[in-house]
Amino acid sequence: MTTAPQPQNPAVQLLTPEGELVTHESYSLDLTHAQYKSLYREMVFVRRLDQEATALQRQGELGLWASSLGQEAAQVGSAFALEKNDFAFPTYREHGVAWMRGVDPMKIMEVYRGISNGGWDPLEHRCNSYTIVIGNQVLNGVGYAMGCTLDQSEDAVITYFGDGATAQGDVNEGFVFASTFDAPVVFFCQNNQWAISQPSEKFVKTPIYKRADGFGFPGVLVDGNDILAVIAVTKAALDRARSGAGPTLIEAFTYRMGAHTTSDDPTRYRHENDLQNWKLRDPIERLKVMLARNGIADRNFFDAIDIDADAWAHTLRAAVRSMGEPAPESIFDNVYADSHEALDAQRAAFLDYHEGFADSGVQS
Amino acid sequence: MTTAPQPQNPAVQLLTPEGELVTHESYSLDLTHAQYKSLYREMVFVRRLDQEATALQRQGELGLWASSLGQEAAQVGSAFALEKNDFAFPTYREHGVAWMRGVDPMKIMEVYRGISNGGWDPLEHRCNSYTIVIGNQVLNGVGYAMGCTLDQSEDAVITYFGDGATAQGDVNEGFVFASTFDAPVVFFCQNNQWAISQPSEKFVKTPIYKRADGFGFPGVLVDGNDILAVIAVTKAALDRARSGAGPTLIEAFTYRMGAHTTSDDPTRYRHENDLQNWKLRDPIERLKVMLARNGIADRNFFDAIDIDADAWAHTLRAAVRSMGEPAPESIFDNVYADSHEALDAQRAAFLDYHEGFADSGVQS
Amino acid sequence: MTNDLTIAKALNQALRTAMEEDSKVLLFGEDIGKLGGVFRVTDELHKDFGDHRVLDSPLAESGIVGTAIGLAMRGYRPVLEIQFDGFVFPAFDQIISQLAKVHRRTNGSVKLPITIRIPYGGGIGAVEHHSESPETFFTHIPGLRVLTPSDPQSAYSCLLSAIRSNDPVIFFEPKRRYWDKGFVDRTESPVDPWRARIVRTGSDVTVVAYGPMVKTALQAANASEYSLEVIDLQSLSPLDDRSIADSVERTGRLVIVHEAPGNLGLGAEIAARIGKSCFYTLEAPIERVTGYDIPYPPSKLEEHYLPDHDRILVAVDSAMEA
Amino acid sequence: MTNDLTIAKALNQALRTAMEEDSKVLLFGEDIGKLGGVFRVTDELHKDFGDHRVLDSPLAESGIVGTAIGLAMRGYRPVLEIQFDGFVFPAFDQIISQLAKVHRRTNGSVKLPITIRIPYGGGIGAVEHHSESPETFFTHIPGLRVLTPSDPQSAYSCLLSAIRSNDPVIFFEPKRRYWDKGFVDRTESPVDPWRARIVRTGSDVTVVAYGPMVKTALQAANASEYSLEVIDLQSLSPLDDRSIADSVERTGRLVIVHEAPGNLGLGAEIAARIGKSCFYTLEAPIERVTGYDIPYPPSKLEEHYLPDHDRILVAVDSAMEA
Ligand SMILES: Cc1ncc(C[n+]2csc(CCOP(=O)(O)OP(=O)(O)O)c2C)c(N)n1
Ligand SMILES: Cc1ncc(C[n+]2csc(CCOP(=O)(O)OP(=O)(O)O)c2C)c(N)n1
Ligand SMILES: [Mg+2]
Ligand SMILES: [Mg+2]
Repeated sequence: MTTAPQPQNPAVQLLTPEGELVTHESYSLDLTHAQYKSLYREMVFVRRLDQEATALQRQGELGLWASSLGQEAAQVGSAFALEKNDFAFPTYREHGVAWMRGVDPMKIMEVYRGISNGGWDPLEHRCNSYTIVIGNQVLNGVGYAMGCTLDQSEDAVITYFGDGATAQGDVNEGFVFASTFDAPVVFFCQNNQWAISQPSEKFVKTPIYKRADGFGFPGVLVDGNDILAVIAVTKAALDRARSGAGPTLIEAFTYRMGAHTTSDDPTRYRHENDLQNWKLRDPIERLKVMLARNGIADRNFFDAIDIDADAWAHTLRAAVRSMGEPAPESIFDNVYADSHEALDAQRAAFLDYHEGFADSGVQS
Repeated sequence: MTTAPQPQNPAVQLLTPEGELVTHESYSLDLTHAQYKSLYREMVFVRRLDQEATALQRQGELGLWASSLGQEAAQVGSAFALEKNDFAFPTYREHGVAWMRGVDPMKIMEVYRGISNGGWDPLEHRCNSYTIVIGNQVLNGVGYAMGCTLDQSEDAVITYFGDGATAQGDVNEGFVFASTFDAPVVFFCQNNQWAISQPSEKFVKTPIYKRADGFGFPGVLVDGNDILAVIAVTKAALDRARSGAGPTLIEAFTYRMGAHTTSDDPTRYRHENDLQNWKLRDPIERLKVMLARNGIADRNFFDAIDIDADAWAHTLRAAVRSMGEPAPESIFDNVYADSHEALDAQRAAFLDYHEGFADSGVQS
Repeated sequence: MTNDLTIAKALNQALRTAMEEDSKVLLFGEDIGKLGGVFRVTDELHKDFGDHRVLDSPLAESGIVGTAIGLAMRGYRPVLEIQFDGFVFPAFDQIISQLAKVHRRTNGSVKLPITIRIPYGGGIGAVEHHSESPETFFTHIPGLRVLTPSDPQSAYSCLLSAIRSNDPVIFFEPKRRYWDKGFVDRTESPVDPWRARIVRTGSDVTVVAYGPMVKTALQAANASEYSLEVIDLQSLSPLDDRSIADSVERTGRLVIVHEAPGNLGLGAEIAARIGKSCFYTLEAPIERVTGYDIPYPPSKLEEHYLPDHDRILVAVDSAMEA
Repeated sequence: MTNDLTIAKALNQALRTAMEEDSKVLLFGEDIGKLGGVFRVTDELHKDFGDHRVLDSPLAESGIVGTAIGLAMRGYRPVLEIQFDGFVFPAFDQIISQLAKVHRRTNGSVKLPITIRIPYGGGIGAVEHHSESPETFFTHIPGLRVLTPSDPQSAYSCLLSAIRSNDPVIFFEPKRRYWDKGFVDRTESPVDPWRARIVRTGSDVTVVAYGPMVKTALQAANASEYSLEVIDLQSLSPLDDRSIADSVERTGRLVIVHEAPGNLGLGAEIAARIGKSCFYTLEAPIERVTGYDIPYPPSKLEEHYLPDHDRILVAVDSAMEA
């Protein structure tokens, strides 16, 4: 096992791990104090959401949870850069993105509780359902972006995937289609160093962002734990997309601080040391130091947010615990959009069958 | 429609279209006169094979033919670079490769006549069956190469594909697996400018050989109509592979001078002009001029080869025309390697059924 | 308005009609533009509707289906062409994991009105992977609909219905019948694509076929000494087994015909359903006349693989003699 | 030598045995090395056999199967792990176009002794794509064999046979039974994986099941007022219908159970074959107890989708009352 790898080429950075603001030759970001503060708040809430969900899973309230711990800056920052009408295509781990798109966290909980496979309405939030089959959403996102072009709209798309996913055919086909059609899409790869038990350097022999070049569009490496750099780089890529210049691949270098999911046992494959190194690069801590150092926020502000988050988490927990369950026969709903006699008949037989048990008092 | 595109970056060249030998800073080739002459001969025969097959298809003797016209240098040259124990994974168009691997052309004819789906024994010739599903053979070739590494042998692999194929997931996954395992494989892409009706510049926004970089291995552009450069570049890549340094992507810039296949009608999508331009870059003519200019071969030599090729083609034609047909019940052969009662029963029923018709005198 | 059209032309007309009636309909696939597709089913459409309605795709089937899903999310109705039956498999993952499941996953919010046209079946003397009958793979997937026409009229009506459907439809075109001609009524829809139709009435044996085998079944019916009722399924999913059962209630005998391998071919499902629903009226075991359980053979041998009218007649005789 | 092992451990032992007896056997898949696979079926094997025998693969299933084909051409016997049932589909093209066809295409020159292990089926409360029963897709493909064990003994014997087979084998592991324990005889092979086996004798109704449903069928048999004969298929392809028919000749009644959707599920093929071969002895319509024709539901609802012993009992009653 190795020590935490560093990006080989300098990643775009506007905020150092020590919380210092630095300048970059190509990227800059001008936010109001209110915006800085709100970014901090969003990240704290996203982390709290993650903690709460992890706890709920342990208590048996969720079937599974995929933690976003450590990736808050990459997720909140990239989603912050989106316009309202842009469309996001997340994986199963982008809770920070769903949050920023206004998805009710209860809807995310539904998915991991096993009540729904989708939760929210993707069209309402302009945020696709979580996609579990690695890489699928990349092509779906590119197609949506091609539609934006056909519509001559200024909408753009961001599609997320992990370092492991870069091996999948679909992701690379996504690059080809986007390049061919100059689709307004930003490929946002969170290189969190792990694909379950596989360290990314094992399968990725060259920095991921360099993949873009050979497909005919630019790639950028960004410090994924620096929310300001993430925003700046993503905004620039979205602008480029909107202008008709085509896709950009962003590699956000970050770290999966938790297990792959609550089913995973990372002690089998990684050293505790790695994690410790990365704790020093914590994305939330970094922004907090910057806010404090520059007098943008003080202890009261931070404390108040913690209290808010606690209260909110408390409500969430209670709500999850008392979540209702859909009716059994709802399994037949929405399989088809148009009417479907055969399935209606199956539903009717299903209801009859359960009716029968109810009548006879037999437990089904 | 555009005029014939040129490779944007200078391609490796050792022999100009005008038949002049030139030097290259990184690549050189030292062949005997006998070898030069034999290369010429091979190319002439491969072209004759192609012509003959095209004619046979028109006469209804073959079901289909995919012409290799214009790609002789890329195919013969790259295959010439192989050691006996290396393994080639062709597409459906690499007649020059099959030829160089010692495959009996009658076996190729079997495939396009519809008598067999494979023809020859891949293990005997160390040349895989033609692969029709675009991209599949790239992964198969990479796997074979991984096996060479596991065996600690010095064998290497070459796997062929077209410019169109670079869009397929399998091809890109092949890059990933080869890079991960430092597989001794050469990716040999014949950019013949067309994928059926699609000009390659439409889907390939950046030269193909540049794709390699982002997967962590080198890419080289070679003048695919210059057999000497093709040999030099391929040999270097194979040596590199053998040494354990991993894969190389070679883009051989060439031109599909014929139709996609005999079923295709290129007048629907390309100008006659393009073709004329490329005729000036004919790979065989080029070597011929070199041989003549340098006094390596004279008219007698060229004429003798033409006569040989004519005679050979004549035999081939006759042989194809009198090719036998496999027994109907052979359709059940080799579906499984181990015994399979259920299929044996189907074969028996099939034979009974036809027996029945034979008895009753009914034509089946 | 009626016309004497080939199946290929009827399909072309259906595409044109669909594109005229809904500007969101667009065509996407390999070589469908200038070339008009390898079977010319999209002939002239690129010229008439332009680059924004008829898009040549890169050579990647997962990419075609995967991006079409995104296009549909954006409000388009993509009609895709897969060049040959054997080339749909790279897209299988997008079809089963996304295309078939998105509407259910999103509780009905996202509709994917995508039609995937696939020329299928053998009999044209082609090389490997160009003669497959992969309908089982799609018929078994909940969330998809599967249609296949057998003549120009059903081609026209079925394709229009497929495109108008709000569900994803896998549309299998019987490629060896592309050049068969017939009348097409385009003013109304005389054919309900979702129902099996009796294309010849008879009283002794019900013969169920679909796609390219309908013509073969009709040939058998013409040649048989018995009175055969021939049913053209049209829709493979949902399967209109009630129409089959109605017929079998009358004839008492059933022969099912398809090109795909028998093992878990569509005939299995039909036999299972009718075996149950007509248990008390069936007078003979249900016969299946299908491809063998082998990879599609090289073309010189394909006639030995493909069901022909002789094999149907033998099955009919078995059913009558049982 | 017998042992009380879980199915997961029996599989692990079979892998170890196969690797010990043939140095060409190697394991390839996602997270199968240090992690030992997400279900720990390859636990300890990386440690004991090293990097050259147990290879972690990049995250790409087409790549896994596609490169395994090349490895097999080079003389290896790859045993692949697909992490979950729902993730085999990216590899579908390599499986159907190459894996299943190469031996036939090369006239027997190239053998592909590849085993693809796939944990399958529901009942473990998982998220989407982790509970699929995709056996139809593979059983319909000529050139493949398909095995699925139901208990530790059949797990051990079937997996060893799969690896020793010279044909490609799709090996479905009933994931929700991974932790069931039982005796395993490893000195000889007391089970012939290619034959269906009667796991409980009975005289009233034959119940056919496989994989995870065998246990459910046995539960039903214990609870039923009738005498049920329970058959465990083990091999889905080839299908040992003769053993089923023998049983049905005695019982006159058949109930088939599987998790996959009913429409073109394996039950269709079994019903079609037995409906024909036992036409004159069947005393009741053949019943199928299967998943519904819907995408696998979210886990909180999966109990309503999965066949349970009550549903089997109801089907048995129908068969008895017919
Ligand atoms: C096609 C497919 N194969 C396998 C899996 C199982 N799986 C789920 S997540 C994962 C690792 C993904 O790694 P990465 O892309 O880096 O994303 P991360 O989990 O780190 O966010 C794997 C192998 C899957 N979901 N889909
Ligand atoms: C998966 C798949 N899709 C489609 C086809 C149909 N097809 C055969 S050749 C071809 C074009 C291939 O172009 P390219 O890769 O450039 O090779 P070339 O024919 O020029 O040698 C297409 C689309 C196929 N064989 N396989
Ligand atoms: Mg990762
Ligand atoms: Mg080409």
